[in-house]
Amino acid sequence: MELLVPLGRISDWQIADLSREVNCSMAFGQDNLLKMIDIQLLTTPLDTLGCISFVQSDDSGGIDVFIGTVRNATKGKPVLRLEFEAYEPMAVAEMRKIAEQAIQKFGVKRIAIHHRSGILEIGEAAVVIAVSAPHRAAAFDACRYCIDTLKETVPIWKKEIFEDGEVWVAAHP
Amino acid sequence: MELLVPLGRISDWQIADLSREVNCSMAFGQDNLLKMIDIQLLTTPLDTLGCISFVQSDDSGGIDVFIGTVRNATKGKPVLRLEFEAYEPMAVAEMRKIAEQAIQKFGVKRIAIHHRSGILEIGEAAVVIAVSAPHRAAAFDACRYCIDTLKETVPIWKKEIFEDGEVWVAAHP
Amino acid sequence: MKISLLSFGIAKEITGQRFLEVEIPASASVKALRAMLVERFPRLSSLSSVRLAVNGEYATEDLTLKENDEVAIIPPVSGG
Amino acid sequence: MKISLLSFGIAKEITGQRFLEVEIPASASVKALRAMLVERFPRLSSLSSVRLAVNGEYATEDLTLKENDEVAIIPPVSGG
Repeated sequence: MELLVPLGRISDWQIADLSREVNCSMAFGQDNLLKMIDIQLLTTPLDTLGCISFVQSDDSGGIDVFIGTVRNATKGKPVLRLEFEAYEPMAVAEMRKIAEQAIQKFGVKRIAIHHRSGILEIGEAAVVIAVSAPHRAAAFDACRYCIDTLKETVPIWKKEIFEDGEVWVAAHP
Repeated sequence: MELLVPLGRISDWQIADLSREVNCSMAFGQDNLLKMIDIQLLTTPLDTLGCISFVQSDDSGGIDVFIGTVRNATKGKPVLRLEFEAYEPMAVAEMRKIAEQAIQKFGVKRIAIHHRSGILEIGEAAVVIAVSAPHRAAAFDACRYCIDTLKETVPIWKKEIFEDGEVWVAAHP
Repeated sequence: MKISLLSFGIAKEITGQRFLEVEIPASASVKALRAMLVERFPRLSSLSSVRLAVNGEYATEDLTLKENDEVAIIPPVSGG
Repeated sequence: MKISLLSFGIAKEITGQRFLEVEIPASASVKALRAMLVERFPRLSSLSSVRLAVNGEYATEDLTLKENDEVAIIPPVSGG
């Protein structure tokens, strides 16, 4: 088994600049092939109304929107700000998968998922998910599915900055 | 039993102008006593971002927003526009009750419920409900509770205007 | 005694008026008023439901009405 | 053979670099790479979970790696 490969083989670490590769898809924008889905990973403040406008359609009767905002405390300890890091191309691809699954599972019309990266202040929106559907139950279910799944599968990491240190959220048991 | 009261006693119908009484509370605005709740019944387009801003607070981590929009068809039949009629003071009072119940049941922080009255075109928002909570599950549950209950108890009536007539929604079995 | 009667939506089309002043027997119950209304406006029976609100609150059938009460005929609501 | 290794969040702090080029045996599996990584960076074992993604997709343990694959160390995600 390769498990026994000598450690020396993996010791030849080199540093390289990957910023080119991982930053190229910071903003995918509207998908031309699939007008039902708008996925964006942005370093600028999220446009909630833009997400709502994207999903609104005359054959939809209900829109559900989830906005995840930066809270001022975690377990009673004051948080100064958050920092989000993303594996950008994979994060965008995983968000797109979630939107496609939601459309298939719940029969919803359109979905916008916008996520921030970089430094966020208290109260700012980290994520906006908007879903439109002919009837409201599907919109609620799909929106909840999107945020629940996003928090499990999308490669984005949140560091909480406290007065006395920093913690990567959920990293340790 | 009063059931047997002669019909003649109820025949003395008179017409009066009640517009003063029923229109005085068209816009209640922010409640000074209870800063957690904002209920409004409006003849002007609803301000979704205003609802979101009202509920946002630095100790909330999640906001759920439901927007009910006017669909262009009902059971395949094209709808030209909608007309909403409300028993205004009672509608506002019932929406406030729903918000108070939601705060009590789900421990959410703030709730805004804005409802339109009058004539609405296709695509316009008839209702916006925004709910903030420390965690997202409560925000989703409370928002859904609000719209589900609103549709059962709040004295507002919707008339669908078709090419060939008008129908009060849900009036008949 | 005199009460105010408000009609909304389809109920307004059935009674013909949003607002009416009505003379009913003193101490009539909501149930009694409902019976009178249905007899006077038989088309109310065709609705999926008719609730009555007194002074802005949904009323139970056994509530006793008072002079100048504002009673609203609430056909099936359809807001949202 | 050579692969690219990306580290994010707490994993970047453990490996010391966001990007590394790594020489591993030809046809090594994801499982084998994981074992090598844990041995080289024991603190990875302290994390709640470590998933490996190959070329932008979560990989199963039995996947065979190829020359120039981009492997990402995915510690517990915390977006949203």
